[in-house]
Amino acid sequence: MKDIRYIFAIKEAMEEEMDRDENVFLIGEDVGLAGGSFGASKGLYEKFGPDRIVDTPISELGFTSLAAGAASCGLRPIVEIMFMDFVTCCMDSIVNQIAKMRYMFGNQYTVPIVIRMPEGGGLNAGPQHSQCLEAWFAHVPGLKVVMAANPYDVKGLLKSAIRDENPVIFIENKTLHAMKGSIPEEEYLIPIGKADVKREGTDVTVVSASRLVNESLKAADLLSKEGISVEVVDLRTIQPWDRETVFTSIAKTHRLVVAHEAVKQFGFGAEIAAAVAEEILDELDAPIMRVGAPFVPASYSLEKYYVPGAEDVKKAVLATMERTF
Amino acid sequence: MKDIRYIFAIKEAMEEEMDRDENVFLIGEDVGLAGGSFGASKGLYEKFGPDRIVDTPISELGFTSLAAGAASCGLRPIVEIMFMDFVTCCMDSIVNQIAKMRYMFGNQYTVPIVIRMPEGGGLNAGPQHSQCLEAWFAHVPGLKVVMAANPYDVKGLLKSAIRDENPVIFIENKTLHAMKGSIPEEEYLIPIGKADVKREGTDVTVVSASRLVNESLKAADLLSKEGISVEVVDLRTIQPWDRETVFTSIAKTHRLVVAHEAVKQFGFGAEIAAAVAEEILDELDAPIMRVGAPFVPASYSLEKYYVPGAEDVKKAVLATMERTF
Amino acid sequence: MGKPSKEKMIEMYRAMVKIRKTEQKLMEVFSNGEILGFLHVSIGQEAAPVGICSHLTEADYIATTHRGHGHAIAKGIDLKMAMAELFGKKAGYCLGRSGSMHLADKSRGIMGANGIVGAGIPIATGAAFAAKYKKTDQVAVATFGEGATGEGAFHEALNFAAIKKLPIVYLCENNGWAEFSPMSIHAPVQSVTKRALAYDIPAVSVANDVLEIYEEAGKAVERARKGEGPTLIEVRSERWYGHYVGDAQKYRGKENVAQAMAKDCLLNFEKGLLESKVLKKQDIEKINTDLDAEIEEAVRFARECPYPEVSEMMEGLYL
Amino acid sequence: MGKPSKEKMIEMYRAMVKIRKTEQKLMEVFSNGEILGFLHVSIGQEAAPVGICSHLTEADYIATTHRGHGHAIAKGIDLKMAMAELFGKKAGYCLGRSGSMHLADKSRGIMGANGIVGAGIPIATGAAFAAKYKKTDQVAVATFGEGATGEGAFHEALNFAAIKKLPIVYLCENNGWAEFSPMSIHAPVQSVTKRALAYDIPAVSVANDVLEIYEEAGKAVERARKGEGPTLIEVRSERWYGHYVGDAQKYRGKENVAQAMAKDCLLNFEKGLLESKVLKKQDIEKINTDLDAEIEEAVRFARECPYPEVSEMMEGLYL
Ligand SMILES: Cc1ncc(C[n+]2csc(CCOP(=O)(O)OP(=O)(O)O)c2C)c(N)n1
Ligand SMILES: Cc1ncc(C[n+]2csc(CCOP(=O)(O)OP(=O)(O)O)c2C)c(N)n1
Ligand SMILES: [Mg+2]
Ligand SMILES: [Mg+2]
Repeated sequence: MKDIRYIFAIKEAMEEEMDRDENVFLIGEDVGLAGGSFGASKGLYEKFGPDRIVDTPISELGFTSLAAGAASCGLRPIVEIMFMDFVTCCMDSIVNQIAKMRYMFGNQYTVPIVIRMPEGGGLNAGPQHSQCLEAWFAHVPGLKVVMAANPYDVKGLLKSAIRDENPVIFIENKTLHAMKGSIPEEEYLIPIGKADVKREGTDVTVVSASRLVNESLKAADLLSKEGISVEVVDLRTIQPWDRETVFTSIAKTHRLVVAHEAVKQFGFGAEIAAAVAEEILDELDAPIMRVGAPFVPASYSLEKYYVPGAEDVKKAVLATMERTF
Repeated sequence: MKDIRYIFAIKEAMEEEMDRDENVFLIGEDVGLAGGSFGASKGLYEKFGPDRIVDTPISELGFTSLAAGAASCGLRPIVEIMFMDFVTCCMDSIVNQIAKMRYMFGNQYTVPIVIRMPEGGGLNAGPQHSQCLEAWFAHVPGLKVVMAANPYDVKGLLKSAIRDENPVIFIENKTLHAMKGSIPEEEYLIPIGKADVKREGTDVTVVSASRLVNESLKAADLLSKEGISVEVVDLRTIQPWDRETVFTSIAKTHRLVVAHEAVKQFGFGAEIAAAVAEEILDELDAPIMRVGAPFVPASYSLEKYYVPGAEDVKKAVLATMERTF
Repeated sequence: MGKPSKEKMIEMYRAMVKIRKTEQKLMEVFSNGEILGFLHVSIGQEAAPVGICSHLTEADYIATTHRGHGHAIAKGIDLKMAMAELFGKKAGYCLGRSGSMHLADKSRGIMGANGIVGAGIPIATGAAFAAKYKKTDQVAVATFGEGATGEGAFHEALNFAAIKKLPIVYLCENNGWAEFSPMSIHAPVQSVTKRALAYDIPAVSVANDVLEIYEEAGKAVERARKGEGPTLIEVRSERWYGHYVGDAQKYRGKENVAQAMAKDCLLNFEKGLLESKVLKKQDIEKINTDLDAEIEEAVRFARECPYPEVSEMMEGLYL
Repeated sequence: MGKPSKEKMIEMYRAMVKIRKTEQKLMEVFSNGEILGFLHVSIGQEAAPVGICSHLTEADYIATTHRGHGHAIAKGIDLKMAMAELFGKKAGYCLGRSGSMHLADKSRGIMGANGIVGAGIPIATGAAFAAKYKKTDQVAVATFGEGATGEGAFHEALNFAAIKKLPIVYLCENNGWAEFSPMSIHAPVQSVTKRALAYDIPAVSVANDVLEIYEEAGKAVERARKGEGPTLIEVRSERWYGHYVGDAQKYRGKENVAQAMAKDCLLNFEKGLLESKVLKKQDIEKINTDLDAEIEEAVRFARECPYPEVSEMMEGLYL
């Protein structure tokens, strides 16, 4: 085992996959010479050169669709969108092209492409640099949507995403980039589509992803002192999400909180809650509480009050404990 | 009263508002000389001329952001996006600019802009011309999202949208364009943010919007013959949606189906279901069933099996009647 | 490069007739309601796809548009499978899922028509990127109309291709109309070649003449293969019919249509071939009747094939 | 148009010093942690905003970028309220919600900095559209860097403005760098003026010299006011510091930075003013100390103001 930061785990995943398969390449703004705006590709340009670590003009639509074309001709692009907010510049590419190319062309083409992007707050970067938009992609048939909560997960999931034959929206979180964690020296993969029970518990299930997993774990610690046993399920993949693990957990705890950093309304928590209310409602002993950001744009100077955290999860869990029906 | 088609009701709404306020103008591809791809602006170019009925190059991002700039300088643009699928070309404009301009600039600017777009199937136009993406916009703070189910509603809602000081995503439905309905001769407005109980009933509440409202009404007819009394609530506005009307109805029927044409997973039905499961779960006597399109791109030759309809609503209602818990 | 060989010219003529006749047939069956959705024909514009595809191998790539039957045929698409797709049948290229706006044939480098204006341009650019990456000598072609040059996708793709000197030819068929509006609504310039100046991409404008197009396309494809980078070719094409079948072109003067039809690239080519004795009247008749038979056979096949099962609609989303 | 009057020149000098000194102060307080988020300074580039804004009235519009303090100051933004915004305080222009990347002052036509590269270009074009629509004689200015010209937004906006002959000036400050990469990564052309050829928009490239910029901007603004349409001006600006404060510019040679600093538009202007006796040493000192005081006062104000209440975060989303 070794200690490694999240951002470096991303780099390792890309590097190993590029070593393994010469068709894998990285493309994006300042990913090359500069090593990436957040440093995810530091050193890769020196190792793989400009043909495989491709700096682009500022043109998210252009280079994402270019990657789509390259993918359908046998390459395996990793696209870096600098901030998730900028993905608004290439939604046609992702939604009308990449997501549909395989199905729409009668399975002739496969489009093995990973589109990486960091979401969320943490930099006080304000309304146009802090959004969490994973729910959009989860609503689009053809895309897989992956979110990693720690260095171990990000490496194993990213390697799987690069090997996946389908397009994967791979969502990082800016506050996690500096997070340290322990990973094996040897190669490992984490399967896409499988949730991970990050902490076992018996009273309430908290379903979450990305940074909020860690916040939920903190909340679980706090709550354990109050005698409440929280099970924390990390979805890891939002689309397709792992119903079995989630439902099994709820069948045990009979209480559910869903927590994410995105705006609460119409976030991915809604789908989890709705699926539960549709398929296993009778398992519930209390209302399903959701945690998410308030319904306003991300704030610059009040960011720490805007972004949901452990306290919010704790409150939601307590609410499910109180409000039995 | 007079009989009028949905598409013509749209035209009347625009015309009346343009008569009333010289700052209102229409902009989009082929809205002028050609009268709009679906004919919504037929005759308006002749009446108002090229300064107020503005044909654009094929450049959704360019003209939508242009409208944003014009709106913040005192005009009131109506933007036509020819098919909702093409809104993927201007998401930055809508999400990072228009939705946030007011809040982000400390309430200095108001951005009274209506962005009209028809969604859904009905033309067998295939995967890139049939999508329903309203859930995306409902997830973005700062936008209102309106969907109209018939000629009466579309006129009254569109007029309100044009007068609204906030940006409104105004979603039409292609199959409704030819629908006939009765509207008053005199002017009327329908408030944004208010749901409409389209049919009263006591056994099950069906919450819906746009075309699926009409399908739900058909289903209610069918079900009444089987002795099941369905209340059909037309949301009319998806964001902000009318919790009061929805919750009141559920408090009466204790059963809920949510129906939309969009892909079921992560659609707006998820939010309604989740809010109910969060706030009034104890009112429910049965699981919440959702109706939506299957999780694949829209089909060309199997469109009629892809797009949800009255039969699907009926099945969902029956499921809530069977599965009491 | 120069003029094509006699055999090549006959092949080209055959391809142009095939496009013309196929689309005439499509208009017919569309009116029957046998084809659904939108149908955009390219009758009058056959010269451009044939002019360019005559220089391409099956390994080369082409990304086309909503008005893409011509390119697909010129690039060698199987007519039966294409027809089946248009009829929405399971035997179609896209399993009947997508129809006219999405014809694609991976085995022949046909990367797909596209329902989104301009969207194919960066995708084809990606194919060129892949060819360069893999150091093959493949070339990619992006086709599009003059209207598409208003989209940011056009700009972003050409910028990138020029910077990287990618092996691609940008083929703009400027038919003067984008849907229901003339070019003056869409661009402040008269010729699309002006757009290329922003990227230092060499550009040329040619008439709706298959031999002229063949010549310029030859140079452009050669430049691309040699690694000298992209070229933009504007073909001054002529759209005879409406934007889609069913569009009565009320916005367009009768003379404008008549002028377009007068510049019949197929008839002109045929005349030239007769004059230069490359073909005789009988050869032409034979080609025409053979094609009629082939097209009839494709329609028969498409008609008789089954629709996909509803259960099949749910298959194949992910690999 | 020609040279500005003596008074105008003094005003321009004052504005340039104000931008320089304000941003120097910002760098300082940013290092203290008093300003959060990203801070992009334009030190070395003061000539362009001052050169153009000298021709604008409060009624004219300007949309700026992430590197937009200079334009806001040149357009007359209130320094206290701007500083309060940068400090994230309730008294700021955006109620402390948005910070440096979103400075806006409606009362002075400052339509907002923008965190999305290129996004301000069509928005400013919309302001020009509104001016034309309302038949006022207002002019709009869009500022952006050379990197932004890679975005489709640039292309779509210029295309539209050219077609409609909108009253707008496109001011590109080409500082040679977009984030951490040189222009060769971003464009196949050396000068942004080439981009304008695609739209038949007149374009000119000027050095980082406020008087030269003043002259060309004057012509462009006049053209716009007269209804003759858009102009593109490329200023060959120089970025002294990193992309944002904290960027050590490791990717950039020391000589490149030294060269940039040598082309100090402020110092050069100052020298010229001294030589031509428009200003004396004492005048300059006075201007500098006055501005120091004004800036200190703004910082003091910003420091002392309260943050917004958390409850206020939920207010004002809709009107
Ligand atoms: C992004 C997008 N915007 C608008 C449309 C609707 N549309 C389909 S074809 C077309 C006109 C295209 O004109 P041009 O590029 O000249 O091609 P042509 O039809 O003349 O072959 C338009 C506007 C679309 N399909 N996609
Ligand atoms: C759509 C989008 N893509 C990328 C970025 C990240 N980004 C911020 S500034 C910048 C470089 C801009 O370069 P240029 O336009 O030359 O302006 P300069 O910073 O030199 O003033 C980039 C890539 C962004 N903010 N928005
Ligand atoms: Mg055209
Ligand atoms: Mg720059």
